[in-house]
Amino acid sequence: MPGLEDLYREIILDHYRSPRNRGELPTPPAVHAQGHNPLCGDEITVYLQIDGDTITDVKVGGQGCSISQSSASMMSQAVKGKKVDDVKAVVRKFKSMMSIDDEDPTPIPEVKLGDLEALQGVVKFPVRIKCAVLAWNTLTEALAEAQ
Amino acid sequence: MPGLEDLYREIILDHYRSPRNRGELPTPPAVHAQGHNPLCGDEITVYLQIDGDTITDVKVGGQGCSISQSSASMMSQAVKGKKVDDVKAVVRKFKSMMSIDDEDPTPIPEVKLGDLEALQGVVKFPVRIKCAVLAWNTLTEALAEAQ
Amino acid sequence: MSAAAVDWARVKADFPVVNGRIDGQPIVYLDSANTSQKPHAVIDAMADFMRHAYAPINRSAYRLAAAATDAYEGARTKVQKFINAPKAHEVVFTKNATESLNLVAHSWGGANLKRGDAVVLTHMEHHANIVPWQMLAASHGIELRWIPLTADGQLDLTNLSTLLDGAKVLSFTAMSNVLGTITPVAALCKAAHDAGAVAIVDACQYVPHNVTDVQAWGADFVTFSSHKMVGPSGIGVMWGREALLDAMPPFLGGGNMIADVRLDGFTCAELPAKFEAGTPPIVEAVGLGAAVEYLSGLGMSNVRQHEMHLTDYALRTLTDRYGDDITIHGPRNVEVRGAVLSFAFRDIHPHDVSQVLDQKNVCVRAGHHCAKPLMRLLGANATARASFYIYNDESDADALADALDGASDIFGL
Amino acid sequence: MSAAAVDWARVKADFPVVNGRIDGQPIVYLDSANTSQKPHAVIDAMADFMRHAYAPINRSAYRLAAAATDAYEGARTKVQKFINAPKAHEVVFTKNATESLNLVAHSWGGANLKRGDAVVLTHMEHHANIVPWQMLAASHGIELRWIPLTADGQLDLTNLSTLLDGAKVLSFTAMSNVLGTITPVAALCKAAHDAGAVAIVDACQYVPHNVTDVQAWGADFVTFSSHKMVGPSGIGVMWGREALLDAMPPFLGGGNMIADVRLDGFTCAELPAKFEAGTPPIVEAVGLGAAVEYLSGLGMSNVRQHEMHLTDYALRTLTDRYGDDITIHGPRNVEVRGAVLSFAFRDIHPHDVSQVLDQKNVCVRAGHHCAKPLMRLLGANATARASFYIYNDESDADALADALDGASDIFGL
Ligand SMILES: Cc1ncc(COP(=O)(O)O)c(C=O)c1O
Ligand SMILES: Cc1ncc(COP(=O)(O)O)c(C=O)c1O
Repeated sequence: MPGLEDLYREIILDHYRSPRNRGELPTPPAVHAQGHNPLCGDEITVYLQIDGDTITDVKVGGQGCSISQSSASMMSQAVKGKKVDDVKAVVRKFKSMMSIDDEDPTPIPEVKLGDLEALQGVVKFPVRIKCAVLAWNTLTEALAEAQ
Repeated sequence: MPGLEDLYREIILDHYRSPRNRGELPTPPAVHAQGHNPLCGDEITVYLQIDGDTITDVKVGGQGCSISQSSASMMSQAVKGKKVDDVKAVVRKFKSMMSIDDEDPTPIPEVKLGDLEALQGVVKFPVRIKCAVLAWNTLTEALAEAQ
Repeated sequence: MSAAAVDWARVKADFPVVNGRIDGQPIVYLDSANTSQKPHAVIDAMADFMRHAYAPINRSAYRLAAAATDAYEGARTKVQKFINAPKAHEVVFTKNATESLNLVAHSWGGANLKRGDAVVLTHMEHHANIVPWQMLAASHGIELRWIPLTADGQLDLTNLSTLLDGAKVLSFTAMSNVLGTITPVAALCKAAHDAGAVAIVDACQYVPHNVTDVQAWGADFVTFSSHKMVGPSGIGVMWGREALLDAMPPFLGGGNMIADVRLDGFTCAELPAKFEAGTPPIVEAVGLGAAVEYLSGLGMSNVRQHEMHLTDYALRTLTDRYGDDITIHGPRNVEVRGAVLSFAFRDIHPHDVSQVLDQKNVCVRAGHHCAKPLMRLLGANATARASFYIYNDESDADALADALDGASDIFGL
Repeated sequence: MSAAAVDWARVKADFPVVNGRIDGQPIVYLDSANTSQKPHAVIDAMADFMRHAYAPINRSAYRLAAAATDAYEGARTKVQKFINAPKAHEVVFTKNATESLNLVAHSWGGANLKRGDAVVLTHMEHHANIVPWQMLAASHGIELRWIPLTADGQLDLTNLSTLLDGAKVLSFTAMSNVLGTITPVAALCKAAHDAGAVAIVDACQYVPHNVTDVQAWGADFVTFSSHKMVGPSGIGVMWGREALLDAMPPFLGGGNMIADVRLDGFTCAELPAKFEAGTPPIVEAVGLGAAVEYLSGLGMSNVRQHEMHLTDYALRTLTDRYGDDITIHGPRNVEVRGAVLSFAFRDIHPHDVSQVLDQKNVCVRAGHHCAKPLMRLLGANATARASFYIYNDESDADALADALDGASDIFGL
């Protein structure tokens, strides 16, 4: 079994202890979506303020384990101020790093994940993949909400 | 395994080939009850004409295997013209021969079973006990009907 | 690979019960339409799982539990591939085919049928595909219509379009457990859809014996049981099209099938959890997975060929030997029948026939086979039924024919 | 015989998984409230049955089938004796406790409850004893009332008579799967009856760990699962009083549960067949029978003593070592609690706690334990839960305490 240091990288623990973009946004004008991890009871709410084709603000609510919370925190940083299409590319790239296939036949976009790469170690702990991906699935639902 | 000759005694086959008291009785004045053996699909209907405390007539309908049919035929002979109380004693005695317990704490009555003793071999074939007892349970239900 | 390339003697050797003895005589197991025997591969898979890997699934996060979850979900994927279902999460594990059919009738039917709606069944259905609809008829006031049979025990489709006119459901068996009749499943599904009805296939007697392709059938729901396909008891399958399953209310309520529960109500989990309330048959899923692998290893078209050959051999052997003394129900053409032979022998009651056969350890079922409406049509309240499977061979058909002789001696007919 | 007379090391030796290793380290299995491990006696009983005696039950008449039927019905009698039920045919085999509770809610509740009728539950119920009633609330318009909890996680019975006033059902757990709380079952059954309500006991966490006497309880229905009592998955039990069961409509429709089926309707079989539609969990019943024999061999009062001792030891070990850094939910008094310890550890999320423990092969569940309403009361959306059973000993509690230390290192708290 891989060591826990693969999972609990310092940057992950940092986002867990000091989560970025916590809170809510008024809906409307913002959209939001809620996600559950039935396995461990984690709950995440993602709020998006979308203006034109840009996510101008993002907030994250809910509670959960270090992996789901830090992933949500990093996700919020990665999408804030980004174009919706670019965000969708990040989602695909992140999920492919988590070794989750999607049904899109086009190649996985070549985007930089930055800090998010710290979550790569999660792949060695398959049960935690769901934790890492929860915020991202909820983000995808919130984007669908906006359409 | 015991041989089939223990099961298929000549007298049983005789009752099977020439069943006694086949038919129906008009209800009312007669009472009747129907029994199923869910295992093999056997069906038996017992009609009783009871006058005062005596079973003055009995008829048997339905279809089934040699054991259920011959048992019904012998049963009809054993109860016709008998007092209801005496018939109840025969039922208890017959069921005890079939090694079926009842909840009555009084001792099993000492009554002669006559031809019915030919069915004793059925006990060695536990699956067939239900066949042998079907007519008797149906008789008991018909008696209950009459009360 | 063709059926001839399969070493059927080795297959038989894999099944301990059919190699067993009672009173020193070999067992001739001819009751597989009732329930099938299990190969060592299935028995060992279950025992090994309980010895080395047993753990809760879908609930705990430690490695032992994660591996058990993978084993359970792996079984689902194996079943999906085996029946060529589009998606694994369309495959729902139930306790048996009966629960599967009740689930469909109760959840889909309860939500979509209303007073006066018609459900079309056939005269050759098993009680499992009759009683749930009768319960719905009583609670929802739906009307039941019945496809009749031809003289040789096939579906009489002459008036199919009239029967389907305005119907909401066509639910029918892919193969009769009494007559052996294989029904034209794809054509019936198409007819149902043309009439705007949903097509439900009771494939309990089909999946164990044939290549199954739910997409080629064009079915909406397909149900079957593990225990008839060399898998364990205690687990069944309900496959349904995702869109239908998504729109259906749940069936049983409890753990695993929820996304959230509050004092004032609950929300449902995604597929397949939505329909799998409570702790599922974990060990049994592992066993079913092993069963599916075992059957896939033989090749289902080889299984079918083997059984066609055996059916033909048994039909010939029995009629050659007993002529008019034996009446075998169902179609003579093995292209449209499986290896199930229900028969009447002279005037001897089936229960007595089975007794005489049991004396020679020939195991057949005598009774109504959970198809009483069909039995009434056949004019019998019981038949004897011999059914063959992958571990049977011509010698079993011969043993059956030989043992039948004993019945004449006793009943002197 | 007392608990001291049982050789608990030998008991542990009977359970292969708890003697197994992952990555060379021993497995510390502390998730038995989720599902229990199986002893060789159960695994072998199932495998042997499939190897030598597998056959259909209740349907065929040959000896192999008759013996299988006896094995299946023998398991029923063993269960009857184990819970001191008056009659064997009051014991119904289901697929799990969840189906048992759905059966009672749907069949008894569906037939006897009408709009406005009240059903009383408690705040510590498992989803299996909540969702079926919520489904009935939606379909029948019944009202749900809830018995609240005291600060230490026991039932707060102060307003019981008000809650029961006019209620038709009291359905409650005999032991909480989160708090370990053992409820006063007999007193609650009496209170229910005094109020004219039916008493339903979810004994899923009780039967595996205590002497169960349904008659001493005075219960009307009692439900539990085999897989939590060293038996196989795929089978559960619903016991009910004969008069109630006789008067109830059936639940699932199909084979075995009918006396007759005609095109225009069906009639039900007698108990217990009436509630056992389709091919039942045959092999699983044999396994459950072996499980009941295994537990009876230990003596359930010895099991209870062993677990009280272990619970006390674990509570002391954890609080002595971690003081305020650990919050263990539920009553401190082991007279009213079973061997289930749900806890919060420092500020570390339970999922992370379980991850750290898993690193040392200590298997605990982290999550909502299928009791979300209770979790909301506890103010947590998850807890870690360690649960002990007959194959655990003090060293397992020590291993848990030791492994928890690792969490501090990582999260630096
Ligand atoms: C208290 C309680 N009730 C009911 C259940 C449901 O049991 P099962 O999942 O075996 O149906 C459980 C176990 O999960 C439980 O702990
Ligand atoms: C055609 C058919 N449908 C349904 C069933 C019901 O299957 P099970 O008893 O496994 O629920 C059977 C088997 O008994 C069957 O032969």
